[in-house]
Parts: sequence; structure tokens; C-alpha cells
Amino acid sequence: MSDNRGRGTGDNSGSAPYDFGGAWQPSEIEVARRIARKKRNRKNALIAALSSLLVLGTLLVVLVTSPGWITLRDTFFKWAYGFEVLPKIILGFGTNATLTLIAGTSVALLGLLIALIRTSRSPALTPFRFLATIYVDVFRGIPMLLVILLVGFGIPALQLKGVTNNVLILGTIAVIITYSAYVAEVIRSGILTVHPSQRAAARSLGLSHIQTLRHVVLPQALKRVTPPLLNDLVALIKDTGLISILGVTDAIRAAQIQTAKSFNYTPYVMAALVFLAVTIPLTRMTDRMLRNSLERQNAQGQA
Amino acid sequence: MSDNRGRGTGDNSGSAPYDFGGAWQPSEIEVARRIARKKRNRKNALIAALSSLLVLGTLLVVLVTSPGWITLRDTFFKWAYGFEVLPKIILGFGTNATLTLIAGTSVALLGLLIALIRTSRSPALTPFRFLATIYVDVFRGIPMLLVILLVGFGIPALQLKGVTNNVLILGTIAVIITYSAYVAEVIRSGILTVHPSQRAAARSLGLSHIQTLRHVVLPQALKRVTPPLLNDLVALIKDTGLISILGVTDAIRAAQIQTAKSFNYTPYVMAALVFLAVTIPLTRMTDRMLRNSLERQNAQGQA
Amino acid sequence: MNGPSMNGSGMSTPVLRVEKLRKSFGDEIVLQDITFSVPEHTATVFIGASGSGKSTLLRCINLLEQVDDGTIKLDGEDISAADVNPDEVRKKLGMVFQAFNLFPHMTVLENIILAPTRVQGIREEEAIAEAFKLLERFGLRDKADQYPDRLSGGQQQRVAIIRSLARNPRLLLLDEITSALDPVLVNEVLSTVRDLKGEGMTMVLATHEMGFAKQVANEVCFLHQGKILEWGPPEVILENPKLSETREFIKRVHDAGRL
Amino acid sequence: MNGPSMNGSGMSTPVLRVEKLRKSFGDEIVLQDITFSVPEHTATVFIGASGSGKSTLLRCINLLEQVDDGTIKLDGEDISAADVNPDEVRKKLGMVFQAFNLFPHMTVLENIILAPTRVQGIREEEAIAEAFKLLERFGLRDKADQYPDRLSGGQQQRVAIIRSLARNPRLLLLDEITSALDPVLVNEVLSTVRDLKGEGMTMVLATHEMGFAKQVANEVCFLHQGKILEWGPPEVILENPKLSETREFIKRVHDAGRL
Amino acid sequence: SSSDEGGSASGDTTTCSPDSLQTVEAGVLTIATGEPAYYPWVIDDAPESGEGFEAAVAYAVAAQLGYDQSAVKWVRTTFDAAIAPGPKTFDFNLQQYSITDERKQVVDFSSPYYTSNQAIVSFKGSKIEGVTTLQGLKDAGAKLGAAVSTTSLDVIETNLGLKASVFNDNAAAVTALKNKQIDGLVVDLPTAFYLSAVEVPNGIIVGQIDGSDAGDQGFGLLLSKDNPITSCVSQAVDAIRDNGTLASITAQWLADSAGAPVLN
Ligand SMILES: Nc1ncnc2c1ncn2[C@@H]1O[C@H](COP(=O)(O)OP(=O)(O)OP(=O)(O)O)[C@@H](O)[C@H]1O
Ligand SMILES: Nc1ncnc2c1ncn2[C@@H]1O[C@H](COP(=O)(O)OP(=O)(O)OP(=O)(O)O)[C@@H](O)[C@H]1O
Ligand SMILES: [Mg+2]
Ligand SMILES: [Mg+2]
Repeated sequence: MSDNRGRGTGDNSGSAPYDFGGAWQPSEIEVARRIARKKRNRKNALIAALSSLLVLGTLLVVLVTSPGWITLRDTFFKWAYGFEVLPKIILGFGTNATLTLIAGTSVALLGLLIALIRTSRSPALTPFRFLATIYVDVFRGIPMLLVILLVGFGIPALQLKGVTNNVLILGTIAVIITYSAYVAEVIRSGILTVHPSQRAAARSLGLSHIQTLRHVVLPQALKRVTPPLLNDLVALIKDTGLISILGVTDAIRAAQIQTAKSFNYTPYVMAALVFLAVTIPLTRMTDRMLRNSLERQNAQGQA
Repeated sequence: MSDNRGRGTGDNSGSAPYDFGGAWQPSEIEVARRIARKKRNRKNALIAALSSLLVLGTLLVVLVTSPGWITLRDTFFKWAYGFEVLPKIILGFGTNATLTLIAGTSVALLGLLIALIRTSRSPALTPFRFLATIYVDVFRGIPMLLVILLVGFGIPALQLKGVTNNVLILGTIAVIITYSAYVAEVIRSGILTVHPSQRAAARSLGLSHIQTLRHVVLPQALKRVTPPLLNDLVALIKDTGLISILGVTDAIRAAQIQTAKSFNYTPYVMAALVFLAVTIPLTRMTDRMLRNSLERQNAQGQA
Repeated sequence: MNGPSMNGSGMSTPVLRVEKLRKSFGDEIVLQDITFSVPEHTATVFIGASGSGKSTLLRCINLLEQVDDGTIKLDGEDISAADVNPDEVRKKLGMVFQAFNLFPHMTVLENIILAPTRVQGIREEEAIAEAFKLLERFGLRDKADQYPDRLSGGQQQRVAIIRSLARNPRLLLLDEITSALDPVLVNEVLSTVRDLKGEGMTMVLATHEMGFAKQVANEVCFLHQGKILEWGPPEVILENPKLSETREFIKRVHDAGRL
Repeated sequence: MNGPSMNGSGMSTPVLRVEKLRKSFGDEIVLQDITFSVPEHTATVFIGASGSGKSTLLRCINLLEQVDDGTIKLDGEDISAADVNPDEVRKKLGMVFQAFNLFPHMTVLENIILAPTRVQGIREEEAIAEAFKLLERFGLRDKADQYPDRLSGGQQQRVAIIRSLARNPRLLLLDEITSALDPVLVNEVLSTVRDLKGEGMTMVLATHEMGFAKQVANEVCFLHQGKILEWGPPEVILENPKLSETREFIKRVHDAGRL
Repeated sequence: SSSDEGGSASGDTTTCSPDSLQTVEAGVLTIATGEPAYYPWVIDDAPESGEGFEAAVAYAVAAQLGYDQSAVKWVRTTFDAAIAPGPKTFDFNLQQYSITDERKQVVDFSSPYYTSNQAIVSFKGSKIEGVTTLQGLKDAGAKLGAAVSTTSLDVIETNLGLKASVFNDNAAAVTALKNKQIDGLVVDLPTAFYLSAVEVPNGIIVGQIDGSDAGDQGFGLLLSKDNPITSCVSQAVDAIRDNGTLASITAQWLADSAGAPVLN
């Protein structure tokens, strides 16, 4: 659409320069104020940056000049060796990634279900609420290691017909059991923060209980708990590796195997880098989305 | 205060039976309605309870009648053996408990600080905000195992003067580093859910930034994220045990040692029971407090 | 005593019939012995001091609160019965809240079309077209894609009104819909409500706006400490009330410069 | 043009002096070329349609929004300058929000005594005693230990007013403090505000309540699409405005049954 | 039961005496092992008793260096603590550490005190029962497991070219074997005898893997890198090997490796 066509139509009425007779120019006072503000901010930011750099720099110097630095470097940061073992670690990371995808989805669904049961108020659901509470308390409270052992080694020991003894499947189930307890609590806290008047409004509009959850409560609840949910996702990526006790090799186990061979810890560092290569972009992306949506929604930003 | 004294004074004006001429009696319709409601609720609850019992019962029967049940029982639930090793596990739990207390407090403080920096909006704090973001991303993303190895083995390797090489202290520091990244994110999400208008109101009343945080923002924020914070506390109790790779014996490590000796997993189950004995009462208590305070605050409860 | 709108006998079933309703919060009795009817195509307006129980009464009718006693009948059906499905009931009721209760995560437009598309199953394009008509009428066309938090108080209230109007309910419950509006918009809303009445809508309103009461009400009920103290046509209650409490209230309203 | 309250010359420094203030949100210009003064012991009332920018103006004065241009002076000091500490400024300002903004995690009493005890350093017992006096005056004595969510709309607004009064500010900013009140309470609040003025309080108000404007205002400013179109003593603006926009607005207010 | 006189005749003891050795704790020899320490390397997880192969070796080396039994102090370490950089809490550590050139870059090893083949433990009726060649294992598509931080793992991958299931410890591996989640478990031969006899129901040793000791140079005592006492400790190990002490300890605690067929 060309400039000329837009003129004079109602569509264009929001465009400030047209409405208010020529583009607005900030006054001298405002210009001075902005410069002063920018200057002060820049100065403070500079002080903050310098002081952080100073602290970090000092730490770095202490580190590098310490008597044991060479030993430490050779033990933890022997890059040549690290790159040598990297392929094995990345191969192991395949396990983490696959399990995270599978377990992640199931954890989200099961966690959501448990959270919904726990936050329900109908007296008819009391027994389910009770069970859900026990579920969360127990599976959150016992070491995941034990859950994995019980499911991964215990179920095959039962020798039930038609039940798998595939460690990958059983291990994934164990991970799902544990993490859904955690995630249920996170989602629950999100649901609790949605003010009851929001439900009241939705129900008054004729939305059913489910529709209210789906369109009004959960969108708000989940947005609010995105950071802790991300916590759990990142932890999940790492913890899927716990099923290595069943004999599956994940990134950390791959690193451990290498370390056991060479007595050098660089493989662990490589594993960490592989994890970070996935989790940091994920976190940054989610964070940006969250911030944008909060900024769009909330006025009164700067107080 | 006796009944008579109260009469006629303003203090007593809220007492319903007096004001409205004799105690109120529900009408027949209301009585019938309550009975119907109670009946229906009871019926539904009964159905729910029975169906859950049925499912659980079936599972139990399948479990107990399976060909491998005896093996499984002897491997995981050999109670006599369990009680034999229990003292050692409880001793190991001392490590978990101590570390949790020390690390827990530090994690709370450090996590809070990082969350506050990350949610600050002043341009002057940009460098700190940047650092805080990196801190969270990195220490949340790398396996705690590596942090423990780096701090617990790396720092002594540096042979710095005046720096401890006590594994307990170093291990605790490693735990604090990792968990404060998690907790910071949880608290941050809580802070983000407090509507900006609350800050605006507090600042308008003349409260400083710090006072606003202390009296208005944080009390609301922390209450909202109590469930995920509890998640992290429970996980912390268990994960403090990770420093056992440094050579400290915690409850899980104690169980592992026993299991490695006997090739029997009952010690793990005992360890889990010890954890549950602490975490469940903790969770129940916090939950009750949370519910009470929510109920006091929020009207429009039942919609 | 039959309560408001039951003076004449042999009338057809009223849309709403509330009988001996009672509601308390803990020790505090908020509503007591509330009995009234709202015949079809009429508007009943509740007036009364702050805290007298107006909002609570509307919430009870909407089944958002469980009553302690009494019955509520909608088109003759007892909706306070134990086995009633509130969802079905609420499909027939529209409500605007005193505190707007807009959905902060949805734009203005999304707020408005949620119920039509989800509850009534209207096609989205249709619902949007309908919504824009209403937005236009209330001068909010250019705010359709804004989030509620960015609107002024009056704009938010208008959106809430539009949201409830978009549903064509059998009975409309309006809780102080004009309180955040500027006088010009009060007029606008007033005429909208009048139009609605003209189209046959049945309404229950709570308001502090006596002018509003006067122009819209078929019957005005004066709520005082949880009881309906006096009721009747607006001319009577607002200009010639019998009880001293009512007189006192009306007098102070006049003093406040309203009407 | 000097704007409202600058017609006389040689007067002592006004408490508030706003000059050429401009504020926009994204593309939307909300306030433009706003210039006015509030001399000591006077009340300036802003009227205007919903969305005309009244709340935004008060928020700017309170430094809750950063202005795009123009200056704001409090007692001659430029509080819009870059190096001003907003906390120090806000200690001299009281504000009641249109949406109350009570603290939901505190009881009514705690809401009220927060600022006196924390900001002004008044002893807790004293602050409580003071709070109870105000609660009594507004008929909320028995709600002291309730949480805000359990109060009716009018009760919440009264608590918000009490909260701001408990601070003895130099300048009071009141944003539609009567909108959720019933007419009787409007009277009560009106007389409170009058009393405050009698005690020498300087005030800026935004209101839809013309009666309120008439009785309290030393000067009324008519805000229209972000500009002060017309200003003057209430008798003039409310009864004999010059501009057609103002006349139109006032006429419709009258039609709405207010004043 | 450790020999006390055997090595004192060696001429090197003048430089390698408790007075001159720079041990962690002066006058005391601090020896580390794992927790728990396994049969038959240590009996009943009690190295102080001197019972079990490694316990006996430890006391023999100590005696050779001139420490009497009361001057020996036992500590426990995890695998990670044993190989960590920085100061160590022990003078030497023995828990079946295989000597490899790679590891020697990080820690010191004494000369080896035991060399054995790796062996495969399985159960009667498994799909690798009766397999007699390495190729046979491959053909059967055997799923073999091993504990992490052992060289058994290497053997599976290099000597057999199979993909290993790696477990935290033998306990987990045995459980997997019992559950038939793996077909066989690779461990050093002495452990294989123990596991097949005691821990695995119907356990069998499929066979030793020929040449599986070639990749490494046997088990050595582990010391921190560039430890001044390494040569003395090595000499002591050599001395007890030369004077027959080691052979008699081996005979006393370890089964005869001839009992297991060799897989080529
Ligand atoms: N959930 C609750 N718990 C306790 N008390 C409540 C609750 N909800 C309302 N109340 C009390 O009930 C009384 C009536 O409240 P309601 O909101 O119905 O008044 P109202 O007539 O609508 O007043 P207003 O005109 O100020 O809106 C008030 O005193 C209020 O404090
Ligand atoms: N944070 C924001 N982002 C974008 N637009 C905003 C924001 N805050 C306010 N506005 C817009 O600015 C205009 C003025 O709003 P303001 O709240 O000042 O009006 P008002 O005069 O107080 O109206 P009312 O009488 O309805 O309260 C409105 O059109 C509103 O949509
Ligand atoms: Mg109300
Ligand atoms: Mg406003």
C-alpha cells in the first residue's frame, strides 16, 4: 500500500505524525534529560561492569598463577583429549536427548493430570486427591536411583508374561514416575496463583470446568511457572542419564568410561559442554518468549 | 468474658444468633438439599475410592502372584536385613541432614540474590544481570557431579595457601553453587507473577525499592512458589549425597556400600524410607500452612 | 409476604424467583430472607449501601456461591437444588462483575469471542464480526488487539460489558457496571441497557447510580444489612419511600449530587 | 499560554507545576502539552472522558511513568530531572489508585499501617491507633483484620483511601476515589476531602463525579484526547464552558443524571 | 598371615625404610582400598585382618618396606577420589587398578602384583552357554556387561568388538544378568569364580578371554603422580614376587585359573 492511498482513511488515524501536525521533536530539556539519564546509566553500568570484571579477573589470575594450575588444567581441561572423546560423548547424548523427548512429553501430561487432581475441589474427587498427594510425596521423596532400580531391575525379576524387560523402556518409565511428581508440584503452584475471580468469570461466561482450565487457568498458570518448569526440563536432560545404572550409556556415563580409562576428567567437561550447547539456547529462547509476553500483557512496567 | 457481659456492647454485634433473634435453623428444603449433596458426594467419593482400590488391588495381586515375586521381595524388601543395616544408613543420613541445613540456608540467600538481580530493571545493573543470567544458565546446565568434582578435587589441586581442602566444605560449596541456580529461577518466577501494580502501590506509599521487595513483592512471590521450592528442598536433601564421590558417606552411599557387599537392594529401600520419614512431614506441614494462608486471603473459593 | 414482583397473582412463571435466600460467611450473615421475582422482560434493580450484600446476591444467583438456605428458580426450575449442573444454568445467565475480571492473557477481542466460540459454538469469523460491532458501538474498535492491562479503567469495564452482551443470555446480571465509567459513557451504557430491555432482555442489576435505577428499573429493591427492606416501582422507592432507612439512604444519595 | 492557575502573576511558588508534559505509549500519544499549576491549599480536578489520560497524568506526577517531554516541579524542585531520587519525591506524595491496589497478603490494618511504620517511622501502637480512628470514621472498624479479597468493592476503595490518608503527604493524588462507592459514601468521602482541604491539603483529583468536582475544586481542567482543552473555576467550566467539546461533555454528563 | 621376614634381606631397605619414606603420615603406611572391598580381594570387607588377596599383598608390601602390622593404616576411597589431582589421603591404593600407559600420565603405578585374564560369567541355559570361541560370542549376538572403571569394558569393545552394557558396579551387573537383561558379565577371573559360584544362580564361567591381559600390564598399586616412594613400593612388590611370597598369597586366596576354559 502506497503512502498516498493511506491518507485520509480511518485506518491511518493512529499515526502520530499525521495527527499532530508534523513529527514531534523533543524539547531541549528533554534532550538534556535523556543525555543525563543515559550518561548516568552508562556510568553506573560501567562501574558495575568494571567491578565484576575486577572480581572475575582477580579470580582468574589467582587460578592461573596458583601452584597447581597446570595439574588442574591437564586434569580437567585437556582439550586435545577432550575432542578425541567428544564423538563418544555426543553418541551418549543421543540417549539423553531421546529419553528427554519421550519422558518429557509424558512427564508434562502426567504432571498436569496430577496437578489438576490436586487442585480440584470437588468432594467426589477426595480419594483421587489423596492418592495424588501420596504419589507426589513418595516419588518426589525417594531417590530416583531407587525408582530406577525397582522398575528397571524389579519388574523383569517378576517374570511377568508380556511385560518388557527392555531397560530403556523401563528406565524411561522410572524417570517419568519421578519427574511427574516434581512437575505436578510446579504446575500446581502455578494454578494456585491464578486468582479465583478468573475462574468465576470464566464459569459465569458458561465455560465448563474443563474449558475454564484449558482457556483461562492453565495458560496463565503455565506462563507463571515457566522458569521452574525449565529448571525441571534441564534437570531432566541430565537425569535421564541416571538410567545408566541399568547399563545404558548416556553422555555422562560415556564420559565416566573415558575418565576411568584415562584417569582424566576432561570427558566430564566435554559432557557438560554438550549439555550446555542444548540447554542454553533452549533457556534463552524460552526466556525471551516469556519476557515478550509479559511485556505485552503488563502495563505499568517500570515502577 | 461471660455471656452476660457481652450483651448490648458493640463488640458483640457480629454474633449471629443474638442479632437475628435466636439461633437460625435451616429450612426443610435446605436440610434435604444438604443431605442430597452429602449423599451424592459420598456416592461419588465411594466410586472413586472403590475404583482406585480396585486398580491398586489388581496391581498388588498381579505383583504378589507373579512368578518372580519371591525373588523380588528378597532382593528389595528383605526387612530383617534392612533393619540390620538401618543404623549405618541413618548415620549416613546425618551427612545429608547437616549439609542440607547448611547448604539450604546459603542456597536460599544466594538464590534470592540472583533472582533479585535478574528481575531488576535498572539499566545500571545490566552487567550484573548479564552475569547472573550466565551463572544460572551454566550452573543449572552442567551436571552437579562435574561441579562437585571441579570444586572438590580441583580446588585442592590448586594448592592455594589458606584455602581449605576439606571435602565436606568444598562439597557443600559445590552443592550451593548448583542449587542456587535452580532456586534463583524458582524465586524469579514468583517475583514475575506479582503484578506491577503492587509495586506501583508500594512505591507510591513511599516505600523504597528494598522495602517494596521485603514487604510487598517477596511475601507474595515466595508464597506462590512454595511447592516448587519444596521440590528443590527435597531434591537437595537427596542430592547432598552426591558429594559422596568425594569420599563422604551419606545415606545413599551407605546403602550402596551395603548393596555392593550383599548384592541385595534392601538398603536402598531403607534409605528411601529414611528420606520419606523426613520429607513427608515437612511437605505436609508446609502444604497445610500454604492452604490455610491461601484460604484466608482468597475469597470466591468454590467457583 | 411474597416479596417484590409477587404482588399480582396468577402471573406466568417469572424468569427468576428467589425465595428465602440466606448466605453467611463464617459468623457474618450477609444475606437473609431474600425473596423476590423477576418476570420476563423486566429489570429489577438492587440499591443499598456498600457492603449491604448486592454483589453476593448476584453471585448466589449465578451459583458462584452456595447459599445457606432458600431456593433460586430459573424459569421455574430450581437451580439451587443439589443435582443441578451449574454449567447448564450459567449458559442461560450473563454476568458482568464489579471488578471486571477480564482475562489478562487474552486481547480484548479474544476476551469477547471466547464464550461465543467455545460455549455457543458460533463460527470464529462470525463471532469476530459480532465483537467488532459491539466494540464500535462502545468506541473501542482500535483497542481490539490490546491486552486489558493497557486499558484505562473505563475501557476495561466497557470490554467486560461487551463480553457479557456477546452471549445473548436469558437473564443478565449486572454488578455496578457503570461505576468505573465516565458520565458520558454511563449514558451510553444506560441506553444500551434500555435497548436490551426493549429487545426483551430480563435483568437484575446492582447499582449505586440512582438515575440508572430510575430509567431502567421496573422494580427497585432496597437492600439493607442483608435484607430487602423495601421494594416497589422506582418512582415510589426513589421519591416516596415508606421506611425511614430507605428515606435516609435516598436523601443522602441526593445530597451526594446523584440522580 | 501559562495553563491553569498561572493567570495571576507574582504568586508564590505553586506546590505542583507541570509544564509541557508529554507521554505516549508506543505510537499512541496519551498526554500532550499538559501545563498547569497547583498552588498551595488548592485542589485541581481533572475531568474528561474515559481514556482521555487522567490516570496516566497522575501516574506521571507520581514518577510511576517516565514522561516523554516536559517538566514536573514539586515545590519548585524539578522532580522529572534525571538525577532525582523518586523515593524522596514519593514521600511527599500520596496516591489512591483507581484500581485500589491493596496488598492482598496483608489484612486491612496491615495495609494501612505499612507506610506510617516503615516510611515515616511512627511507632506501631501509634500507627494502629491512628488507623483505627480512620477505620472508625469510614465505618470499617470491624473489617480491620480481614483480608482485602473478602471486602466488597466499596469497602476496598475505602481502605485504599485510608491507606493514603494515613501518611500526611504534601500533595495528594486521587484517581477516581469515589467510583466504587455508593452515593452515601461518596458524600462521606467528599466531606473527608473537603475537611482535608480545610486543613490545608493540596490535591490533584481525577473524577467522573461532577458534584465532587464542583464542591472541592478550586480549578477544573477538562482533558480531551490528551490535551487540556479548557480550564477555570468549577462554576465556569461546569456551567458555562466556552468550547463546544466541553459543552458537549458537560451536557452529556447532565443527561446521565449526575451533578 | 602376611610374611614378616621374607623381604628384610633385600639390600634396598636401607633407603626404603619407614624413617626415610615420605608417607602421608610419618612412620605410618596409609593404604587405601574401595568401599566395599570385594571377595576374594578382601574377605568380609575387612582389610585390617589381612585376609583376602589384596589385603595380604598390602601387608606383605608393608612388611617389605619395614612397617610392622600396627604401622599400617587403612582408609577407604571412591574411584574418583583415588584418581583426582591434588594431594592424596593415602600412600598407595589397591582395588584392582589395571596399569595402562594412559593412566600412568596421571598417577604412578607400582610394578604389577597380579595378572589375570578377563572371564565371562553367565548362567546355565543362557545363549552363550557352551560357546567356545570369541567368534562364537559374536555370532550369538551376546549382550555383555561390565562395571564402569574396570578394564573389562575395554576387553568387550576391543577384544570382542561388541557394545558393552556398563554398570555402576558388579552388584548391578549381576542383577541385570539374573534378570536376563544381559547374557554375560565380564570381570577379572578371580571375581568370575566368586560370582559364578556365589552370586549368580546356576552361574557358569563361559571362559577366559585369551590375551585379555595383554592390553594392560596387570594390577598395580596406585600412587599419586611423581610420588617419591613409588620406586620403593615397586621394589617391594618386586621383592615379594621374587622371594615367592606373592605366589603363596596367590595360591592361598585365588582359585586356579586353569579351572576356566580359554576362549580364542
Ligand atoms: N468471601 C468472603 N468472606 C468473608 N466476607 C465476605 C466475603 N465476600 C463478601 N464478604 C462480606 O460480605 C458483605 C457484603 O459484600 P458484597 O460484596 O455483597 O457487598 P456489596 O453490596 O456488593 O457492596 P459494594 O457496593 O461495596 O460492592 C461485606 O461486608 C463483605 O465484607
Ligand atoms: N501501559 C500502557 N500501554 C499502552 N497504552 C496505555 C497504557 N496505559 C494506558 N494506556 C492508554 O492510554 C490512554 C489513557 O489511559 P488512562 O488510564 O490515563 O485514561 P483515563 O483518563 O484514566 O480513563 P478512565 O476514566 O477510563 O480511567 C488509554 O487509551 C489507554 O488505553
Ligand atoms: Mg459489590
Ligand atoms: Mg483512569
